[in-house]
Amino acid sequence: MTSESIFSLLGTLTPQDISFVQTFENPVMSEFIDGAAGSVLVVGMIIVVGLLTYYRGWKTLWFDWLTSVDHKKVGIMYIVVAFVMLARAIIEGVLMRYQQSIAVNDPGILTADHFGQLFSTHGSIMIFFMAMPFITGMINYIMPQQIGARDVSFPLLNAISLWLTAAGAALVMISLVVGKFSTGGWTAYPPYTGIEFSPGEGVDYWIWSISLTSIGSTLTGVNFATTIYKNRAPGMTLFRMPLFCWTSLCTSVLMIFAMAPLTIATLMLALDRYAGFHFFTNDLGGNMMNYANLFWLFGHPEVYILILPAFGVFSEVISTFSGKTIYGYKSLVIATMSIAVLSFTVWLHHFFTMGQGANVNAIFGIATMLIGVPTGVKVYDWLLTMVRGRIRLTTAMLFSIMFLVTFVIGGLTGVILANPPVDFAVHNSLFLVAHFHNMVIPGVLFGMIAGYQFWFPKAFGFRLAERWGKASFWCWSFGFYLAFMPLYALGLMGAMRRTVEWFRPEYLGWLQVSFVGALLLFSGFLFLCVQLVVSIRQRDRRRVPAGDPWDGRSLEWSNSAPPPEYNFAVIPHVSGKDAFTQMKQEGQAYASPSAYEDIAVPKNSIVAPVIGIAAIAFGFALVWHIWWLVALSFLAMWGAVIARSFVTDTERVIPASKVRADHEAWLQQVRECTTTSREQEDTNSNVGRAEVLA
Amino acid sequence: MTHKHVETYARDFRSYCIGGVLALALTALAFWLVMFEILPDFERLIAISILAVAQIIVHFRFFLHISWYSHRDDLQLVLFTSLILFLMVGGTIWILFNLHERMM
Amino acid sequence: MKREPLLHPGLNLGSTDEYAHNEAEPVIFGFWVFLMADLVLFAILFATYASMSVQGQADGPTPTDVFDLPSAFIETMLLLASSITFGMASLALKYKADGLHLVFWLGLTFCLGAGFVGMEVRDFWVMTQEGAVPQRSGFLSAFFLLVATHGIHVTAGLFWMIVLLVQLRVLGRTTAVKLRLMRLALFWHMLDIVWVCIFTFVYLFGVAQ
Amino acid sequence: MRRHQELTKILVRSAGGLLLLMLSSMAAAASVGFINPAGPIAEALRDHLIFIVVVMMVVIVPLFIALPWVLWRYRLGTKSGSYQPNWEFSWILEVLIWGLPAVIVVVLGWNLWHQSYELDPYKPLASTEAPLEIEAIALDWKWVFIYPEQGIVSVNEVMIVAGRPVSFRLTSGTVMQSFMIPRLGGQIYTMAGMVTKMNLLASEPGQFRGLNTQYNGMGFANQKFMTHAVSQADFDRWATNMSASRPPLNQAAWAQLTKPSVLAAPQFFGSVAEGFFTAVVAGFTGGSHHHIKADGTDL
Repeated sequence: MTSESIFSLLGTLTPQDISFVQTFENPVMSEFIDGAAGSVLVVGMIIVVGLLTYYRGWKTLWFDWLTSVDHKKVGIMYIVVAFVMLARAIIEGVLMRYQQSIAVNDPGILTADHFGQLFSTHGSIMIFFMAMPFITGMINYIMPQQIGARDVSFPLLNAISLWLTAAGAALVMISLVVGKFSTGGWTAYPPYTGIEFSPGEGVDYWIWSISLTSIGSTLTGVNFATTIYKNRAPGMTLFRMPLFCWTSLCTSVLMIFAMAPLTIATLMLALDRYAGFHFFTNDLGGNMMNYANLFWLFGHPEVYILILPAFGVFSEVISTFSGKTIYGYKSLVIATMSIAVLSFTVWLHHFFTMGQGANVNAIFGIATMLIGVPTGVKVYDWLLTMVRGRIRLTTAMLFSIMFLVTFVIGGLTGVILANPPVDFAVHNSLFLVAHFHNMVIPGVLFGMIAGYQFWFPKAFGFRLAERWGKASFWCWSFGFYLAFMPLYALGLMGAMRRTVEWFRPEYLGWLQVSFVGALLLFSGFLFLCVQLVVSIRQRDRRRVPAGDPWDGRSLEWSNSAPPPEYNFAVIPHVSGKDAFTQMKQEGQAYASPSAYEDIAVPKNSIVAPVIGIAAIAFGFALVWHIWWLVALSFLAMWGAVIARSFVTDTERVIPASKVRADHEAWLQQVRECTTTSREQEDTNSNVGRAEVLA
Repeated sequence: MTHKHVETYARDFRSYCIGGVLALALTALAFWLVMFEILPDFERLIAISILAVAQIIVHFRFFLHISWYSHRDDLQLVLFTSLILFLMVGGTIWILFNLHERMM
Repeated sequence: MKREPLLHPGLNLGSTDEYAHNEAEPVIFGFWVFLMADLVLFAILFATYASMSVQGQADGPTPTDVFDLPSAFIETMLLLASSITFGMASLALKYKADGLHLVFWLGLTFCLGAGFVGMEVRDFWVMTQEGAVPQRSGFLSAFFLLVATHGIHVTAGLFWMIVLLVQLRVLGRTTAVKLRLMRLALFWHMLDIVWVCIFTFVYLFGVAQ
Repeated sequence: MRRHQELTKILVRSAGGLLLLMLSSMAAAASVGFINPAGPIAEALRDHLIFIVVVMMVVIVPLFIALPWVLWRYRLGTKSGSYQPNWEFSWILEVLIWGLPAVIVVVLGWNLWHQSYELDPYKPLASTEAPLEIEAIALDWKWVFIYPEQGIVSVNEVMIVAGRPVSFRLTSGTVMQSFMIPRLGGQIYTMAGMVTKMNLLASEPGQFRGLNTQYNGMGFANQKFMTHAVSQADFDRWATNMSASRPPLNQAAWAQLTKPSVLAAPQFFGSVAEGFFTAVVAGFTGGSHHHIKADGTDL
């Protein structure tokens, strides 16, 4: 066989596409950085494989995690994906800030092409592979427990969604080593991303990784909405649900309706690139303005997909750490729903500058400002929740408070941008970059970190080290202000986003401050890692087996930490808001149930990993035009689904006697636990049994 | 089939028959209007649009059994979807035609 | 007579199979929600087509040039008929204990659906021969994507039907298979609704303008 | 006690740092960008921005005052704050927190509606003088300016008349780009086969940097041009001089320009075929696939 025929088996892939080969052939700084990043990935993988083999972890990994369909494990795996991707994207952010801070009348260390890839992967990862998996994981873990359910409505579908998202993330990671990523930004506007101007594999990587995760998210939305509508415990009416469940519901609805425009837009872009269609091309009747329209038809609701669950987390955290019921529950619910609906009416504000008439711009501008009303209401509801409470400044609470302060600044700049004329002056500038980081870092990331600090003891059975958490908090907060406030100023000074080199000396100081901020943000991330390691090492002292370390208010705190795989030995009956607080006050908490029943839990399944691995192959093969593999992996995916539909033995029954034994043993343990007052919350005397105030 | 089932069967059967007849009639009417150029142009477009909406309602009512008696969740979902579809389709068409007009 | 409470869209099994009837509620609701997401997908394709069919002709063929109304009429009739026969299949699923009725009506539905797909492929072929390929203009790109997406959905429905016919044989009329048939019914009727929009807003509008 | 200190620290540091940054950013930004306007459009944009910020303070300031107070008064272990764990509603507060933002949105919305019409970039500027017509074509990675009345072309430099409105008609010969001269006003996209419009005015003579703000590849950072606002007499002299001394923009020169490249210095052409701009636009809209490719070949 000649080498050519071998390579035709590999489509358009050649040895020169491997990043190390590129580094070797063209040893410049930019390529070294690219090669180093690839090496970190490859070496990291080798170390993980080595450790797994050394500690004989493969079996546990496969049987307890990868094939699991338990919503709690799926949720944790989502968050692991989010953390890994966060690590990469945050480093990319620091690198870009470094480049910009030295590149004033100087080329800096990165080539324009490399810089383009960096902002494209940074944006795509942060939105699709960090924020989305993080919120999905959080909802997965918490929501079913809060509504008193044993699992989501479709556990296997849940695992498949995870694997599709992970497959998308894997494709982005593969692009680090094999070939290049898109330089079209996370929005990938054509015609720049069309085949004429961006030949090669970059945009294809973007298209297929995004498509996979967008399908995964649609399915997730369907799953969550069904769970909340049909799987609530008796007595858990919609208006008794914790706010996190409400925001989860609204997010799911947005996922169901908003992902389709993205799927279609990427499909059309793919047809343009692969088959010569004319959806967004310059000529033959293509219309790139429709891409902007479709992308933001998805993109704006997407912002709320991300931020609403974080709003839910803040509601829970602020209420719990103020030791008080939420103020204006109905008001918050109505505000959440209004935001969800209004988010479908504002997408045009992302392209006020495209040239449409004043009436169109004005109507979308006003709709955008309208969202400010329910959002403002929420901020004040949270403030009023603290009023007449007893506030404890834990890490989760600190993140929530800093969110309130920072978010209103973002809200202010949001209202500024909602005005078409003013938007003309700052659109595409660093002002815009500062604005959306101002919304997404405090709004989404702080929320997710707060949720992580808050629910970690529930998921793993021990508390995180507050000291490191607070260190991390300070880094994130100061880092945020230092990194992004200068960008507001720069935007007003006419500095545009996605610029690899500057020609104005006035910018230099601001860019340097911003770089320092980026370093602080990175240390914030490092401190989170340190916190995790320290806490794991001290886990025996930090255990909270009784499961309620913060005097929690909703049902997830009523079971053990970590919870049994079926969540509730007996499905609770709910008779009001703050269900668990009510139980504790009425002395019903930790009471032995009168009867136990057999519990059926879904069996593990290899279908999800098979689909996930086939999806990676499918995406990779499409990127490199390896048609035989496209066909094969497509058949594998659908084959797995069809084969699965013939399996009848999908459930495992846990006998009532086993449930009784486990549950009674835990109850016994809880009854023996000493209770902890709120003042003692952060000491090792806290074993998860909260003192109940009369 | 028990007596009760006979009754429900008759009703379910009737539902599909009524739906089928209405759908066929509405389709035939729409094609007839266009193929034989009945009505002036603009009125014809309005007429076939109304026929399409009528037929969609027929399908929902008689084939999908969505009606005011449906489970509240299902009906809410259909109505909410209609709202979103209206916003998306209406908005897209409005924006793209406005842009087209201003750029030629 | 009081109405049976409807737990979900589509034909409810009601009193003929209480167990499956109650099992159906969350399962069918989930699928119904998914169908709504699918409808959004079609809506986006329609909106794109609406603008491109007018703005994206690029001096190429116009809708009047390429649409074959009699053929579209036959396709519509086939699909409508298949919806009615699927209704009969649903009735057989609910009321007839023997599998024969069910298999007969499903088989008939399959033939009608296959006929529809066959006609559509033929239409596409004719258009391609006339030079009206999707690469010719934005209008044709949008047309092919919209109509083919519907066609692919119908084809997927046909594959699904085959799988379910095999499952009826291998697994029997279990609750799981029943619920799948009920979901396929929803899918099938929903595609009919999409087709109503296609023949009206693509074919009839295109020719009537 | 430790909690109090921490709390004070958060508030003092964040507020102080924020203020410092905001103030100094305002000060430095005064030199460049639209915050230091050189024409009525940019001035209107800036005033509009300030108006919004001031109005928004009505909802923001109360939060900034109330939040530290609440954190202090209702801290764990305090004796002063009354603890009412079940307090969850008050009609007065409810009306306030819905009403106030609603009123603000009405005020801002009213303003937005009028400003959108007033500052529509397509709207010709009121002036006694007829606007100077300029046709701009975005290429990779340069800007081509055609002066149809004068029949001349400048690349990566644009000459306008101070005090006289300029009416730009814009298109792209390549990917989507966005045209902006920050100190004169807003921006507008340029797209192949389409024409967008923008009306600007420089009040005084001066030099203003212009740029593409929409990422379009390797040369994006370098795609800048200088705007020279000069007197009518200087402009006329310049135009006459150009048409006399510079080569014409012919097919070969155009082919050279459409190749993706970064220009070291501005270029000028003394003449151009009438309707050239329209021809470039039409090259993309027709169905004959007759447009000029990047390599200069005519397909």
